[in-house]
Amino acid sequence: MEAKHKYAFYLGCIAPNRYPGSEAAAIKTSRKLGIELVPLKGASCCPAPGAFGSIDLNVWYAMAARNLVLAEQMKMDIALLCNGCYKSIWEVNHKLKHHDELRDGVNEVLKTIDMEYKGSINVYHLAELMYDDKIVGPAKIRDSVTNPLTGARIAVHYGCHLIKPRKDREFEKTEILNTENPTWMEELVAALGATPVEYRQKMMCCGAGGGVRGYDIVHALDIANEKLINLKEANVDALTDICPFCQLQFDRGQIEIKEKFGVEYNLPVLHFCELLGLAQGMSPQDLALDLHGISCEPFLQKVL
Amino acid sequence: MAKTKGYPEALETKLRDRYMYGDDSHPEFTDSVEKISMSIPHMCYQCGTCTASCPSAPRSSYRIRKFVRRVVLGLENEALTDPDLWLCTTCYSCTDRCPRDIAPTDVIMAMRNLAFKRDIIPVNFLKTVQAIYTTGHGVPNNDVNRAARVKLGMDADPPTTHTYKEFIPGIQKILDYYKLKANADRIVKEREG
Amino acid sequence: MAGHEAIPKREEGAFKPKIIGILCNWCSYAGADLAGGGRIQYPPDVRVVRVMCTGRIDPLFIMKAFTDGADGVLISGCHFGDCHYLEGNFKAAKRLFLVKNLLKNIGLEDKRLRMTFVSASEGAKWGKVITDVVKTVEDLGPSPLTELMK
Amino acid sequence: MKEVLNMAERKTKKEISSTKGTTTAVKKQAPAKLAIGEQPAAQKEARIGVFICHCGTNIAGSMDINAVQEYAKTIPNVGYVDNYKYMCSMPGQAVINKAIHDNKLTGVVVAACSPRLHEPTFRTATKEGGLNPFRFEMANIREQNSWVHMHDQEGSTEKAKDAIRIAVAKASLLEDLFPKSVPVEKAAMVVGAGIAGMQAALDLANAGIKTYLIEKTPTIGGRMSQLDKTFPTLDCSQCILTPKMVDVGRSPNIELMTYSEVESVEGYIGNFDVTIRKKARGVLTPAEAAAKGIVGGGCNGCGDCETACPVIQPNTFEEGMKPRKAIYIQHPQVVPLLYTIDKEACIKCEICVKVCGEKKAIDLNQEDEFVKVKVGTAIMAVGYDIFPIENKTEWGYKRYENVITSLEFERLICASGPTGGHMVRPSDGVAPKKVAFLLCAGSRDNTGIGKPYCSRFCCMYSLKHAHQLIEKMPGVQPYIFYMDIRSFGKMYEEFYYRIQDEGAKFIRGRVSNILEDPVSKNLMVFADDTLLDRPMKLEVDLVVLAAAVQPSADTNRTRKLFGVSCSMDGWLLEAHPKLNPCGTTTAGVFLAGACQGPKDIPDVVASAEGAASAASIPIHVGHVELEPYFAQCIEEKCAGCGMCVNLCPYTALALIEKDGRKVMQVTEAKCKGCGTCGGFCPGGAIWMNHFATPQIIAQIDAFLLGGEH
Repeated sequence: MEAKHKYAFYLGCIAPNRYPGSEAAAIKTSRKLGIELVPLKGASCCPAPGAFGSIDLNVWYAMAARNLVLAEQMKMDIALLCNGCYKSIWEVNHKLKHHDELRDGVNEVLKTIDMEYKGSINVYHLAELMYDDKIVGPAKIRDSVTNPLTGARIAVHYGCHLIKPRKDREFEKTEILNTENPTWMEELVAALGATPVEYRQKMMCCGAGGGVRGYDIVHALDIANEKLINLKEANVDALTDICPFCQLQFDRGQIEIKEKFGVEYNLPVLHFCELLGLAQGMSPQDLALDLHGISCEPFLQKVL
Repeated sequence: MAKTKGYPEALETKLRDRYMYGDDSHPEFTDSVEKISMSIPHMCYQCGTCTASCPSAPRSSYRIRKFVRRVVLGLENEALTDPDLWLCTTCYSCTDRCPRDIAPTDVIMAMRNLAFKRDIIPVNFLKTVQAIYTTGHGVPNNDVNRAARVKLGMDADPPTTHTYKEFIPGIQKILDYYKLKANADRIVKEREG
Repeated sequence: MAGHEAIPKREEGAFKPKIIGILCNWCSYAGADLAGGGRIQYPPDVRVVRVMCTGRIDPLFIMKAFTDGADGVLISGCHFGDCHYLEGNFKAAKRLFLVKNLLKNIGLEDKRLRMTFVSASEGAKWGKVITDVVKTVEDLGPSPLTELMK
Repeated sequence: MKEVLNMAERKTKKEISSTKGTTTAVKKQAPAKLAIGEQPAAQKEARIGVFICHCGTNIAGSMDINAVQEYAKTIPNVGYVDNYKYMCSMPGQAVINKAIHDNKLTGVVVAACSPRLHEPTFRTATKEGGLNPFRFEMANIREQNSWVHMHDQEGSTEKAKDAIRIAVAKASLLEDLFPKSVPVEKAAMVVGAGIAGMQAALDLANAGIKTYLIEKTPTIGGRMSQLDKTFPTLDCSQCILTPKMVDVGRSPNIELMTYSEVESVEGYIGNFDVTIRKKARGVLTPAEAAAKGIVGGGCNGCGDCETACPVIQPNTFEEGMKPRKAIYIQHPQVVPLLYTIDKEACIKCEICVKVCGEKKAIDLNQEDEFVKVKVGTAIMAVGYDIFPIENKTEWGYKRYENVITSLEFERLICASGPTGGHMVRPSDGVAPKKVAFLLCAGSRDNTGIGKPYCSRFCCMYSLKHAHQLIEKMPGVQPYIFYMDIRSFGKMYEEFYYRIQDEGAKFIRGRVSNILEDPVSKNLMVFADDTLLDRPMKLEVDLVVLAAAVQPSADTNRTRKLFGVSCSMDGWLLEAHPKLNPCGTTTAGVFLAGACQGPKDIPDVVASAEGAASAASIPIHVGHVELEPYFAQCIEEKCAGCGMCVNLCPYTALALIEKDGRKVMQVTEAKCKGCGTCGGFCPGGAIWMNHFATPQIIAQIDAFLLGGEH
């Protein structure tokens, strides 16, 4: 089918450079659902909100604005697949639209590279587009499923920066504004034929953000470990996320946790786009699941 | 400022003057934090909702409530030199729940910005800057990944600054505008020689 | 804190707008009193005439003020549905549309005439309204009519 | 003859106000004098006395009084100027009195605080000086000047000069007015029959005043009847309330209308015409039955119908924790003891009609009826509701079974409640061992979701709840999560001491969120013990939310009927927060109890008695003086177009035939003086007493054309 909706596809760093499967999945699955993702050429790191926000917010604004301008030049709204990128790209876009002073400051800098931020586009997370029945919606996803993930117990990690802080977020679907006990991702998981599973402290952070993973790895891992304990208790077959950085923390993190704390979980961690890919019949090879730190095999056996 | 007692060093530390003095407080610190954070920490009534929401608090001495308190009182040194400042994972749970509608997370970020102005910053943050300066990416591509991308039928490098390197000078211009790379290099050198 | 810090002084010889405020007794005049109780600071350029209800305001009053050389006119009453006399403010608002058109026709910026709704409990809002009205008129400069009258 | 004369006088005044007239005259730079020659005698030698008040340093502190005084002397028509430290003091008023006599003043201007505060004071002073009290005008140089321009001496001084000039211009044109005295209906109305309304009604009744008590639910008693015990005395709420309820039911002076609502209000102080909707309860009182010729019939509360009724509903009085039938009474002590049919729930099976038998008390087809009553004064006592605390999602109310509100706790611990007073938790009916109380749940919340204010009685009832647990169930551990304990009332701090001594644990920290254990349904409470400076994760069996309170659902509709304003958070607005807490801006309408803001029972009763006494004064005096701000028709200018007639919200205007043509006529008693007609009349034929067009035009001219140039 031909695409009804076109977006400039902002990749960020970790998806293309660590989990290319999720990038491939995002593009293929979206097309099946009537979304065309056009490459945003020359995009850079969003930049990492934790690192750059901590050093100098002005740099953060300017760097994110540059990525926004690239999309403005394409006259296309941005779609992305990472919570961290969402914080940078969406939030800076939002701030610059509402604070003239900030915008002028940023354009001052952009002038030096012949760019100007106009505030002419919007930014969306793929997950929110997937849930919005005006664009895709669970029903349409269910119809696109050729290989239902029947019997698989899947828990959701929402992450932080897509939905928090609630007070300055704006979503078509108000369900997404529920930051204490959201269930919209579970609806999407159910649409794939899998069984969504609740677990303690579902909304807790993965621990990687704010530069903590780099600053104090064991501290960051201890947070992830607490979540893994709760996930194990709920005995799930896989954890799904909508943020490659969270995915890195849980996937590669399990290896580091094994080294540092001597505990093992072997819990497969997949980006929702990867799950969607499987459900739409993509093979593990199409998704480069072999790049994952934790083998997805036991889970794959369940669902393939 | 705390008075020194002129004791031998060991005693001087043990019996250190722990009073808070009026001149420990710097109102301009409160102001600059409010300006950078675009939030209102001076409205804090110390209910502790933030700390109770914080994933870092139960596993460290990091207390966001105390940091906000330091902003209220303008205790600049105490706030900026405390290594806990860097333990916030920016999960925004505190911001979501604060009954006074303060954004404690953004308050922390503002304090980190001010700390950096005093060269107080963990090197890992600066390494990201250096990576982006050269590649445009905080987490750049590598050969294993390139191979995998090719296997997936994609280009070895994504259509970002990795493929379109002509955009990198622009990025460097922006970073240089704020002297970020220079400062990063200098500080990293000082720390690691 | 907002509203309580001192208002920056105008530099010598700067344009001092002449603005007249016609307030209803029950909501806006009470709100203005409340601003006083709360020591909300705002610019001193508005002179107040009190009427029982904005419904009392005859378009003639407004036109008279402008022909007398007012740089701005502020009409302030109760929020809709809160009028002490049920709907006087609503009727006043309807008249104001006509007056605004009239002003446009005689080549006077209709922004010089403003109607606001400030309740008896909105002292802080009153401070904001006045500050904003004064700023608007300052930006517009002296009323063109004052020249004509000379 | 005289009438004709001052009509002529008005005519000239009207001409004065014509733009041309003024602008030419203005060259003389004295708006008040501009009509020399054609001006009526009264105004010709207007001599106005100006009296400037220092109000201590409140005014004098921010402006140059002497400069203002010197300027005032130069204002046209000013015959005398003086200033005094406190103009409102007796010596201050004496100054005015003396000056009027010595200088043959025709009018008085006092530049001081707001007329809304001291106009009555100075009108009296003017009167004592021998002038008509309405020849007084006030210049507000405090609330709207010295207090709001504290750092701008020059600005405030200039503004004060203008304010006085404007006031003098009006004072010069003021004329004698005579308040209209109207009789006051010897009856009062109280809306809402909670403890506030009941107390107010009883006081009025005992003062010999016929009182209509209107209650929208089927029984009186309100929130207080839902409570188990009351702090700090711990007496049983029902035990102290029911006697009052019975008194209300018995009082010959109280006409009780339950299951009724105010439909419309017309008129003014002394003469309110109120229409009340008596909602069809589907059940006849003995009186109603008798009226229908049913001998010995009507509901006697036997309850046979309830037993027979097949429809089951949640009992709202029990916060839905107990079932009731479609035909019901809320609890055994209801007053009046009269069953009511829930129209939504009833399936019209008519079983109740059969079991009721000869009493013929049930009429399933009964319809709402409307009753008109006339009262002199009215009291609003419409009470409060609980804030929908599920909106604060972090505490999981309605998501977690064992998170309840304090009101639900009251019912659960109450011997007459759904569990017969056995404190058990909803999920499994087991008695809790550890209970967490969350204070400021939705109060002191600036997020826009909760309420910014303190709900004032949560601290104390939560202490009481802790006590009740400890007393009833030895071994239970209450944890009280607080930010501040506000125990400011009589014997309250002592009560706090007692509960702490009894073993309640106080944790100074606000609960950030609650998680439920999916299996045990126990609750993980997360908070920061700010005093210990450690985050805590406490597992409890039950959580009680001291939910914020908000104005009751019906408040906004009712207040608009009575023309009462509300503050930004919706609570009804008093005339003055300190000096007139029971009054409102509508003369003759008063506030009692929590509808004005959160109040505990002692405060509610005190305010109710205050309101009752305030409401009884006009009734006992027998008449009230209405400010004479009526509209009048200048007949020779009236074209009889009748535009004004429809504009008047009070139907005070009418067209009448006079000497062969139509002219408008005002019914003064109906006119409230808003001036909407005067603001509209195309012919300028309507004269608004005290706010006449020439007077207002003079004020405008005085500001813009008078003064220093």
